[in-house]
Amino acid sequence: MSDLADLYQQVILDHNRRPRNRGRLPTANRVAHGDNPTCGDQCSVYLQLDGDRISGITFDGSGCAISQASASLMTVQLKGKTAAEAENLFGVFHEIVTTGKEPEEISDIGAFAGVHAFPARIKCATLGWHAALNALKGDPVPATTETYKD
Amino acid sequence: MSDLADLYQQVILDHNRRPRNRGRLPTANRVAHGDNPTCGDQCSVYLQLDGDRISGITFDGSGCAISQASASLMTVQLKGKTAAEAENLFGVFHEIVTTGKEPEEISDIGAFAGVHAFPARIKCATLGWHAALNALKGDPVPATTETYKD
Amino acid sequence: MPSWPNFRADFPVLHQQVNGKPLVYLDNGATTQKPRRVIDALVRYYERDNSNVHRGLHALSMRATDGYEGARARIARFINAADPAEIIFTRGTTESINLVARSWGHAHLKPGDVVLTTEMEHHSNLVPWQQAAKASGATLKYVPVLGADAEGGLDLAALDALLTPAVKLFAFTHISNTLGAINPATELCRRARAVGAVTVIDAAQSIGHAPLDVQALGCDFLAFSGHKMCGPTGIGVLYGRRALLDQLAPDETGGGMVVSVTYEGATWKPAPERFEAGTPNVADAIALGAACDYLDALGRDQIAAHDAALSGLAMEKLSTLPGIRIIGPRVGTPRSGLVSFAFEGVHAHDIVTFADEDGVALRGGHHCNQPLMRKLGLTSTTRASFYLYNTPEEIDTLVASLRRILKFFAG
Amino acid sequence: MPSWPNFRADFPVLHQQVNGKPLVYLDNGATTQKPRRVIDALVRYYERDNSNVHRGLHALSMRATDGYEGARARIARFINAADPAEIIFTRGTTESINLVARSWGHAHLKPGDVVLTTEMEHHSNLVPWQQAAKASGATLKYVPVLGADAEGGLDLAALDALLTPAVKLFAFTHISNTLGAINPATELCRRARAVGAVTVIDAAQSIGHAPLDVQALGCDFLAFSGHKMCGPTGIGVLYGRRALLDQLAPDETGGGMVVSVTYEGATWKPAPERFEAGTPNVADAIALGAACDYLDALGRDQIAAHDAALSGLAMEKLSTLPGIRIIGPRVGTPRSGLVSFAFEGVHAHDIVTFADEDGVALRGGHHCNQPLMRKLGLTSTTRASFYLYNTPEEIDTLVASLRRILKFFAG
Ligand SMILES: Cc1ncc(COP(=O)(O)O)c(C=O)c1O
Ligand SMILES: Cc1ncc(COP(=O)(O)O)c(C=O)c1O
Repeated sequence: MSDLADLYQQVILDHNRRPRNRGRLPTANRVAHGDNPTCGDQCSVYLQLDGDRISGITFDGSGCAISQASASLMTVQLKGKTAAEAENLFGVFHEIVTTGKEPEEISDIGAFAGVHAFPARIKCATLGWHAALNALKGDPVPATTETYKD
Repeated sequence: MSDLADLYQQVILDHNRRPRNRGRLPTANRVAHGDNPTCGDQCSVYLQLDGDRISGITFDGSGCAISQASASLMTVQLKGKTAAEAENLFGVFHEIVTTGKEPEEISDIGAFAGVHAFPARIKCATLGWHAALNALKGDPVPATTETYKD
Repeated sequence: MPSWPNFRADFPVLHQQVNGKPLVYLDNGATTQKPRRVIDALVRYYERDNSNVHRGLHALSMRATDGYEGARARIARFINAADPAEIIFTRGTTESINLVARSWGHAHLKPGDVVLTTEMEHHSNLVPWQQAAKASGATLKYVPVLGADAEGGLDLAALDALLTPAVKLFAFTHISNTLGAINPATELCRRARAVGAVTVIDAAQSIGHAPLDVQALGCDFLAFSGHKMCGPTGIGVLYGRRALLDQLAPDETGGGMVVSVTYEGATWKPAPERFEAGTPNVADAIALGAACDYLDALGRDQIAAHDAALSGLAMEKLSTLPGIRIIGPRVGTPRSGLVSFAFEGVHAHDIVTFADEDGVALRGGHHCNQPLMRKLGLTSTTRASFYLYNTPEEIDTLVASLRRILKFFAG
Repeated sequence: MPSWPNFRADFPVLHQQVNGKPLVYLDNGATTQKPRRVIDALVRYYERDNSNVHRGLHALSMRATDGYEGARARIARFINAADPAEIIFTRGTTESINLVARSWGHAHLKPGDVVLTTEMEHHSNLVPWQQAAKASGATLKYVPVLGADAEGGLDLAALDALLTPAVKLFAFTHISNTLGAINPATELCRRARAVGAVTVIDAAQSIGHAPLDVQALGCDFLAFSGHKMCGPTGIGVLYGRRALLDQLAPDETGGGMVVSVTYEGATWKPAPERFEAGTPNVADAIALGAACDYLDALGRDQIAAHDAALSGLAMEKLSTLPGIRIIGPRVGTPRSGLVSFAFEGVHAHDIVTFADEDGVALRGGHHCNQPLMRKLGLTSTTRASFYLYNTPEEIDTLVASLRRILKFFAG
C-alpha cells in the first residue's frame, strides 16, 4: 500500500475531487485534444495565448484520478507562463513521473513522483501536458467543438 | 528396411523403370490432368472411350516411383474395362493402399499394399487413378495441351 | 453455487502472489489462463515433432502434419462442424473476421447493400465491417441496444424493420464482452437466413464457456480465439460453411495454398489450404486441440453453469456497494460469466490499480467497445470476468477490495 | 571445417531415433529446431505472466506488455532497426509480404507501374505481387536467373534495363531457399533506390543465419519468420521504415489498433499498433526475443561460417555421386547452408522416403518455387539444409544414404 499512497498523494486526490480551471474557455484561441487510446482517457486543453504568453488555460475531459489531477494542476502551473517556460516545465514534469526524482525547488508537481512506480500510468499523468503542448504548437484555432474529434 | 522393401516392390520398380502406355494417345477423346500440389507430381491420362468402354489409355507426367508405377500399372488394368468396372477397381485399389489388405484374387495392384505404411505417399499412388476417373466423368475433350494446365 | 471441483491445480500461473497477495485472476474476458496440459502440448511438440508441415515426407514432418491436421479435426468436433475443411486456422477472432470482411465482402458487397451488425460489438467485429462497407459502397446498420444500462439487450423488435432483403450479411457477437449479454444466436441466424443474409458470429466470448454447435446455430461463419479458451496466444479459427468457402477467393497468398504457379499467375487449392498461406502456426494449433480436450473433459455445460453461478453471485454482492452502476442484464436474467460496472467519481483505472494492490486482476477501460460506452454515457467501466478456475471466495476478495477503494476515494 | 562447439545439447528434439537411427535433421530451410531456452521462454510466460497486453493495468498485464514490447525492442536491435516502432509482429514471412503487397500496393500502384521481382522467388514473395499487380493494373517483371543450373545467380546486367523509373517496388529474396544463392542485397537496394523504387527483402532464409542490418542494407521493408531462426511457429516480423509505415493504411482492423471508434468510423494509432489488430501472439513474440538472445550468444557471423563450411563440404562430397545435378552456385562461389540436387531417374520423393529410413530428414519437391523449377527443366529437387547444430559427420551419413538409394534404384 506504500506505493499506492505515494501514487495517490493528497494533492492529487484534492485536484481530482475539485479540479481547477475545468471547462471550456470562451476566450480561447488555441485548443488541442489528447486521447489515451489504451485507457479511453480524454483531455481537451483550451488556451488563450497572448503573444507568447498563456494568459488563460482550462481543460475538459474524463479519465482517471491521475490524468484529471495532472491536467488540473497543470492549468494552475501554466497560467501566465510563456511557451518556452511551459515546455521547460513539461521537461521537469516528465523527469519526475518517469524517474520518481523530485527536484527540490518544485512543489506541487512533485506530487506526481509516485507515478514512476506505475509505468502504465505515466501516459495518464502526461495526457493533459501533451494536449497543452500541442495547443501551443498548433495553428490558432477557434475553440469550437468542431475542431477536435470526440 | 522391411517397410521400404514392401513399399518398393519389384512390380513397382519395374513399372517405374519401364512404364507401360506412356505418352500421348493420338486417338484419345478424353483427357484429364492430376496434380499433387504437395509434391509437384503431375499426371495426365488420355482415354479413348468407345461408348462405355475404355478401348485405349495412356498416361504422361512426372513424379516419384510410386506415382509413375501406379499410373503405368493402372493403364494396363483399365484397358478394355467399362467405366463402372474402372470405378470399382479404383475402390479396390484405394482399399489396398489405405489399409494394406491385399484381396486374394487381385494380382499386380496388390503390390501397392505397402503404401499404407506411408500415409504421405497414398496421394502419389492414387494420382493417376484420380486423373483417369476425372477423364471418365469429364466432358469429351480433344487431347490437346490447351485443355489442361501445365 | 452448484458443486464444482477445484481445478486450480491444473493452472500453474494461478499459484503466485501479486503485490504480496494471492493472485485473484478476474480478467478472463481479456484472456484465459492455460492448463498444464496445453503447455505440455507445446513443449512436447517442440521437443519431439517440430517440423514444417504438408510439404514434407520425413518422419518429423509427417508427425507435425498429423498433429496439425488432427488439431483441425479436433476443433471441427469441438464446434460440430460438418467437415474439418471448414476450420481455417488464423491468429484469432480479429483476423478471422477480417478474412470474411475482405474476401466475402470484396466478392459480394455493392452499393445499396446493407451490412447489419449491432450496437454492442467489439471493435474487432465492427471496424472491419466499416471498412468493407466503405470499400464497397454498402451501408452499415446497427441493431440497437435497449435500456439506459443496456439491460434490455438487442432490440429484437427493431430487427424486423432492419432485416430487409438489402441486408447481405449480419455479423453479431454471441456474448458481449462488455455487457455479459448472451444473444439469441440461433434465432438471429434463422431470421437473417430468412432474408437471404449470410451470418457471422463473433464467438470470442462464448467459445470454451459453453457447448457450441455451428450446425445447430445455423451460422455461415463463426470466429474465435484460442487464447480465450485455455489455448495459446497466436491461434484462432474461422469456421465457414464449406459451400461458401469454396466460392471465396483467398485473402493472403503464398506458399502452401497454391496448386500451380507460373510467372504469369497461380491457381488455388480448396479450403482450408486456400486460406492458410505460408507456414502455419503448427505448435499453437496442436495446443489448441489440447485445450479442446481439456475443456471437454471438464464438460462445457458444467463450465457454463459455474460461470453463470459466479456472475450471479457477483451481481448480488456487487449490488450492495454504494453508488455502483452495473451495466448489462439485470439480476435474474441470463448473463455470461462477467460483470461490468462503474462508480460515479471513481475512475476504472484507479480501481484497477488499487485492486491490483490486493492481488485482484481486473480490466478497466472501454473494452474495445467505444461506441457503446458513449451511448451509455460512460467512458469506461471496470470488468470482472470469471472462468472455470474462479471461486466464490475470490468474489468476496473482489468486493472487499472495492469497498476499500471506495472508502479511499470518498476520503 | 572451422572449429565450432557442439550445441546439440541445447536442442531436445535432436536427441531421438527415427526409424531406429539417430535423427539427422537436414530440413532447416523448411524450419529450424528450438533450443531449450526458447521453449523455456514459452513455458515461463504461460506459467507466470500470461495476460492480455496493452489495455491492462494489473500486474500480469503489465508484465505481459513489458515482455511483448521488450521482444519488439530486442528484435529491433537484432536487425539494427532505428526504432522498435518499425517492428510489426506478423505470423511469418508470408503474412509480412502480403501486408506490404496489400497496404502499400493498394495505396501506390497504378496502371503503367512496374513491380520488379526475380525468377528465384519463393511463392510467398511472388504470388502476393501477382495479386497486387492484378488489382492495380501494374505489370510484374522478373530479374532473370542465369545458367542452366541457375549457377549464375541473378542477371545483374539485365537489372539496368529492368530498373526503369516505372519500377515502383522491387521485391527480392536475400537468400534463395532452393538455390542457396546469396543475393547482393545492399547493391540491389542501392540501385532500386536510384530509380526511386521501394525495396522489399524476403529475409526468410537469411535471418538467424548471418548478421543482418536493415540500415546497412538500405531496404524499406524486410520480412522474416521466427520459426526459421530457432523461434516458435506462428510469429514473424515485418520491418518497415518508419517514414513509410506512418503513411500506410492499416491492413487488418479491430481492437488495439484504433484511437477512436464511433458507429460512423474509426481513426488509427501510429505504427506498430496500426498494423497489429487484435490480441497479438504475445507468447511467441517473447520466445522470438529469446531466440535472438540465443543466436547472438553463439554469434551470427560464426553461425554463417559454420553453415557455409557445411554446405561447402556437402558440395564436395555430393559431387562424387554418379549422375547428380546440383543447382545453384558452383563449388567455390558463396552459397548459404543448403544444397539442392536431382538425379535422373530417381525422384526426390523416393529419395526422401529412403533417407528417412536412415534417420535423415530431407525435403523433396518444388520448394514453393514452381516457376524456377520449370525454367530449369525440373519438377523437383532434393534439398539438404544445414544449421548451427549440424555436423560434418551428418553429411557423411547423408552421402552414404544417397549411395544406398542410388544403388537400390539402379537395381
Ligand atoms: C525464401 C523464403 N521466402 C518465404 C518463405 C515463407 O515463409 P513462411 O512460410 O514462414 O511464411 C520461405 C519459407 O518457407 C522461404 O524460404
Ligand atoms: C467479443 C469479442 N470479439 C472479438 C475479440 C477480439 O479477439 P482477439 O483480440 O483475440 O482477436 C474479443 C476479445 O478481445 C472479444 O471479446
